[in-house]
Amino acid sequence: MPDCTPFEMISYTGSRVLQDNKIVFVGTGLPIIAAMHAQLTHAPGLGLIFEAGALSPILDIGMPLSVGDTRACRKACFMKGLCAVFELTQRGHADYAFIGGAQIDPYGNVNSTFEGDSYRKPGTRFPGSGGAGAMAANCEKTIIIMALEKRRFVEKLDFLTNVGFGDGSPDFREKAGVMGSGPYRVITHEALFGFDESTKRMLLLEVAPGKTPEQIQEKVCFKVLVSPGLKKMKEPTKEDLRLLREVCDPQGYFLQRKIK
Amino acid sequence: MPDCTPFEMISYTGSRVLQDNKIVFVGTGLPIIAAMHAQLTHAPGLGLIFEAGALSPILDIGMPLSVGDTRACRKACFMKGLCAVFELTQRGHADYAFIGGAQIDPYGNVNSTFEGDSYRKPGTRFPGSGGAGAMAANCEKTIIIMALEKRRFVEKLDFLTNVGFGDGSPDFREKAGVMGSGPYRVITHEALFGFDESTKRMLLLEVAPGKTPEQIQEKVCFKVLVSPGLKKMKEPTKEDLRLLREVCDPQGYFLQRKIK
Amino acid sequence: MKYKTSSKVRNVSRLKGEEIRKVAGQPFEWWGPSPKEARKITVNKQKALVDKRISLKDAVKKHIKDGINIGIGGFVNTRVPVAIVHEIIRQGAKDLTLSFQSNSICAELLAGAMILYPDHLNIKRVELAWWGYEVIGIAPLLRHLAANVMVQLDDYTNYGMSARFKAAAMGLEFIPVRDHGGSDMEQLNRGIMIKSPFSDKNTYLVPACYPDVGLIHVTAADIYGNCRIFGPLCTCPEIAMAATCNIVTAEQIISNESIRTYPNLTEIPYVAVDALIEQPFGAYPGVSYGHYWFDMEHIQMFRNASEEFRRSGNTVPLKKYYEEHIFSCKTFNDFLDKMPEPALRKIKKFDGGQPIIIG
Amino acid sequence: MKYKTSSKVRNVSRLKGEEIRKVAGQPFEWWGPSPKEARKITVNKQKALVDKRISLKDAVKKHIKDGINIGIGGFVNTRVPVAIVHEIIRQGAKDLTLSFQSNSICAELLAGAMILYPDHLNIKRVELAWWGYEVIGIAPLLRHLAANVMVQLDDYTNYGMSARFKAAAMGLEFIPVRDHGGSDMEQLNRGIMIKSPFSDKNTYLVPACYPDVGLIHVTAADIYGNCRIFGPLCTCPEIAMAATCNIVTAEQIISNESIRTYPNLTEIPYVAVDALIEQPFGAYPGVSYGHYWFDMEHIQMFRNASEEFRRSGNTVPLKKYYEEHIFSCKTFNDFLDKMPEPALRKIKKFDGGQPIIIG
Repeated sequence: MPDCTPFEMISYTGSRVLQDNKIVFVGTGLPIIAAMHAQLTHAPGLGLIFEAGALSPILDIGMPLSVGDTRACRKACFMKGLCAVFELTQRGHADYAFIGGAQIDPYGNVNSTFEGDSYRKPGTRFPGSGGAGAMAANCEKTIIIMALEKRRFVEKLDFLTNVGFGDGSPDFREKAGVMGSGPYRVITHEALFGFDESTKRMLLLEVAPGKTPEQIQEKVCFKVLVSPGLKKMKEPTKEDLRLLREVCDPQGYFLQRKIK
Repeated sequence: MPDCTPFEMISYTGSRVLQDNKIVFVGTGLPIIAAMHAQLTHAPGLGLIFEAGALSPILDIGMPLSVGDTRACRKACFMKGLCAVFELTQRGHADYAFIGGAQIDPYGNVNSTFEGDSYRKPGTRFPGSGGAGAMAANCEKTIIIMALEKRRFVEKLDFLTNVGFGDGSPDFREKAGVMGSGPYRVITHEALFGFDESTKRMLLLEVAPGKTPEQIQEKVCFKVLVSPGLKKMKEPTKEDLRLLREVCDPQGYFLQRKIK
Repeated sequence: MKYKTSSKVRNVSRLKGEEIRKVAGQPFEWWGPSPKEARKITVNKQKALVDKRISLKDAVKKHIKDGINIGIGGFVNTRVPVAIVHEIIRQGAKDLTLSFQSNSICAELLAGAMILYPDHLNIKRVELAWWGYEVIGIAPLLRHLAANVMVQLDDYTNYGMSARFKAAAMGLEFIPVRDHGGSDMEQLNRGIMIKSPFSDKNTYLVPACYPDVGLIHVTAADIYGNCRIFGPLCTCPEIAMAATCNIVTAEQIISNESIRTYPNLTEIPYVAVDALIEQPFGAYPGVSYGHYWFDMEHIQMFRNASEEFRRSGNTVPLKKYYEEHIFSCKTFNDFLDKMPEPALRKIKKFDGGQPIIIG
Repeated sequence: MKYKTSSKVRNVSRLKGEEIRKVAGQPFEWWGPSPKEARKITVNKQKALVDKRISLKDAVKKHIKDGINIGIGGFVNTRVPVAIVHEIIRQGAKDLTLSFQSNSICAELLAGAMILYPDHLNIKRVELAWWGYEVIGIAPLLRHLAANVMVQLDDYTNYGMSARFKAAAMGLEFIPVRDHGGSDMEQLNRGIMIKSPFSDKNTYLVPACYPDVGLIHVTAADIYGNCRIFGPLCTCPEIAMAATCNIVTAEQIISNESIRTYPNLTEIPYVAVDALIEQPFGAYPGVSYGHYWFDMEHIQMFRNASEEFRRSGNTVPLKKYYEEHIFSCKTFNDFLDKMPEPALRKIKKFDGGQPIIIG
């Protein structure tokens, strides 16, 4: 395996998760890189939605640095505004949501609002839900990218910003009035998680080469379920890394950042 | 007074009622003619809305024969669809609704759905509400054009399609959830009506030259209130008739029709 | 349910109480896919950019089934999907529900087919705002169907029907509107008056309308179904997003490169389009902005045949219209070939030449 | 009221019950004009086509008052109304409510002005979905305001805020959405969960958001205020129709003849526009599709000064930014004149040259 950075591993794994001929609603950064890589390799028919208003652009003048950026609309098929693309999503046209966040709980709920004890007087205020809340609610499947750290994989969120399976009860999402089927994958550089169908709790599907489920559990506050068919995470080939480094993010805006 | 047809009188009166620098939501036929005449004379700043989607077109290739017709969009300032223009109306941008109908009652409610005893088995089915229901609800003031005939000016409608003052109670429109202030004028070739502020009943404001309130009452099933300041209807000048006949409706599609 | 909240409209008109109760006593029912079903159909579709072109014959064969709700695009005579309606009449379909705001020729053509060939094509119910010909006159066949209780009608305003399609385009169950309240439509149609939880004020909600199949005619489209519409959009973008499947005819096919040069001009995205047919004059005898005006004489000719049937019961002229203009034509182009060339030249000229962007 | 109907979200997170009850105990309140007031203001306006051009200074003097709700157009760095925000900061305003979906530089500029010159400009509350710089980092001044409880925040999703403006643009009190439910936003923001009267299913309603004044930057407009927008529309058309008054800057003024040649391209009609300013680079250092990309270095420079303040309390670099780039400039052009020419050339080039129609 060629050396790859944690964010390269995440992007590559994100790419693997995306099927061809589907539509993915992407946020800035790694989701865009993952989607670009997928388009360049196994999913040439993958369509993108950017929340400022573009459907299925061709990213031929470089990676967008903002979901509202001119590059994100480049040669789109359809371009209106936020209402149009989120309504496409409510109507069932977005197969995948690709979101990040500050904390995640065992049920795939995500916090991106604040850390601390009080909404009114937050310890650390984050940017807020942004598009993620609507994406997690109404794209058909939610993919969450998160650095694998104990402070992020928590038993209970400080604030539930973006809905997953809630408390895990089978009718939680229906009672919430949301349409998508919910969390699908959680991608970290050392582990790929899915969700257990009956308990709706996070389920370890793959670990990075050289890592054990126990090592993953150490970085997670809640009890991690392990899939009976646990696999090794596939690593990017040299060509994959070339695409990520030279085509997707040549400036290294996202791929060259460090995990704390 | 030069000879004028009933529909010329109605169009001219409709034109008189429209103030400059307002916006009128027009239906096919006489409302368009009245608005065109107003633009050509005392109200050059009058804007038009056509329900298929056009705001403030310039009708320089002839009178539209349909509100969705290319002529009705001619050189518009803004053109989307029905939702856009009706929402302009709900939001308060349309000063006048200009509607017709088959029956009207003393409170300015209008029937354009059916005549007879049963909705499910109508004697005569009419086209339906069309745009009129939304216009009467949400344009600020409703102007109604109606041939002055006893079968049309009725005590009770067979069906209340387009809301006026309902049963005349002061909060009827508020309880109905509609936004406009309601019926403003009823225009016939022999009489111009307004509405009494306290009772919300139709009030005779003007009669055609040579006519008396009694003659008007004979053509109306319900008791007509007469304004203390009753006036004579102004008649079109030669120039007004030239505009109506040569510019607005040179083919006589509407102006040359006969009242039964 | 209907009367939990209402305006004060009861007894303002002569509408009979028992008729209201009869309707209101029925539980609410979707007249097409429910919001949940509609979403599921969409979710399960392939989302790829693929060539959607198909013959109109095959498109209708594939998508028009008995019992479906058909959403008719356009408005009165404007960009009405006449070519698709001809093909539906040729192939036949039963127990249809029609949904539209205002329509003339398409609705009357379907009604006439039902009257003449009831075993081949029939309409069960219509959710609508308006059915007529504007300047040309009332719709004789609607009048016949209504008087003879041959279809169930559900009445809204033009905005109400547009808002219902819009609610479906947004993936919702309902949307609030500021009309219908205080009219007898409030008492009869499937909308519901509630108290706003924000102000406690009466607020009318109309249910979303999700057609099974939308019929849309557009100015131009690329082969994937990205559609441009110039002139009034009517409620076409909303109907297309509302329907679980769309058959689209386009005056002309343009390149995907052109679409991608001006993505802001796309009014219906490719994801909504299932079948695409290049069909010049596809709205004829209706109007298509930038291409042609409507052919009033042709519409009058059909309407006269319809009116004669309504007045006298004589089906001969009406039948002649269907035989000559629909059943004896294999395609819509065969029908167009029968139209006198000067008539088509004239309506092209009457368009007025406001430019459209199709490069 | 809040708990008549709800999802099962209670106690999923650590959010404290007393905090929820505190918020839920407050009756619903409009944070700007009510729907009825907003309509009344619109009804009473003159609707004529008049030349709306005015200096930015006069526009702000006329329309920006203490205590109003300001709706900020654009999205993050895209077509953000920076020129208007500079002028508001120069003139000052108190007790503002800000409403937007996602913003970066405009929100931070106003926050910084409040921190440095609280008697001159201050923000009481913000209804929002997101406040940050995306790739450039978090928003230091938001973090400072929040940690020090200097503003009240009301959180929605980007769709939620967009839908709130859309509801207002439609003249409604509320609109149903398919998000917020099942999140803690459901427990805290001013939306309300109801049971759909059509299906009995839980449905979240968000209240309309009617700003007193909308701040919008567009691609082009005619002198009457008919606006074209190319690239992402963001929520600009909805905000403009929602607000009772709009100040619009346009990259360029185009002829009314051009507007009337392609009326389909008008995204905001003249009736919504009260003050119009031709202001090239009016969104700088943000991006305006077809004209320029964003100037990351300039944004970083301002953010660095903000971050230094947040970390150390040192106001010197931040103050220097305001003095040099805002207060010592009489107009936005004075500010632009201070920008290095190569920087502007570079961002023009980075736009990529997707064409816009301004002829």
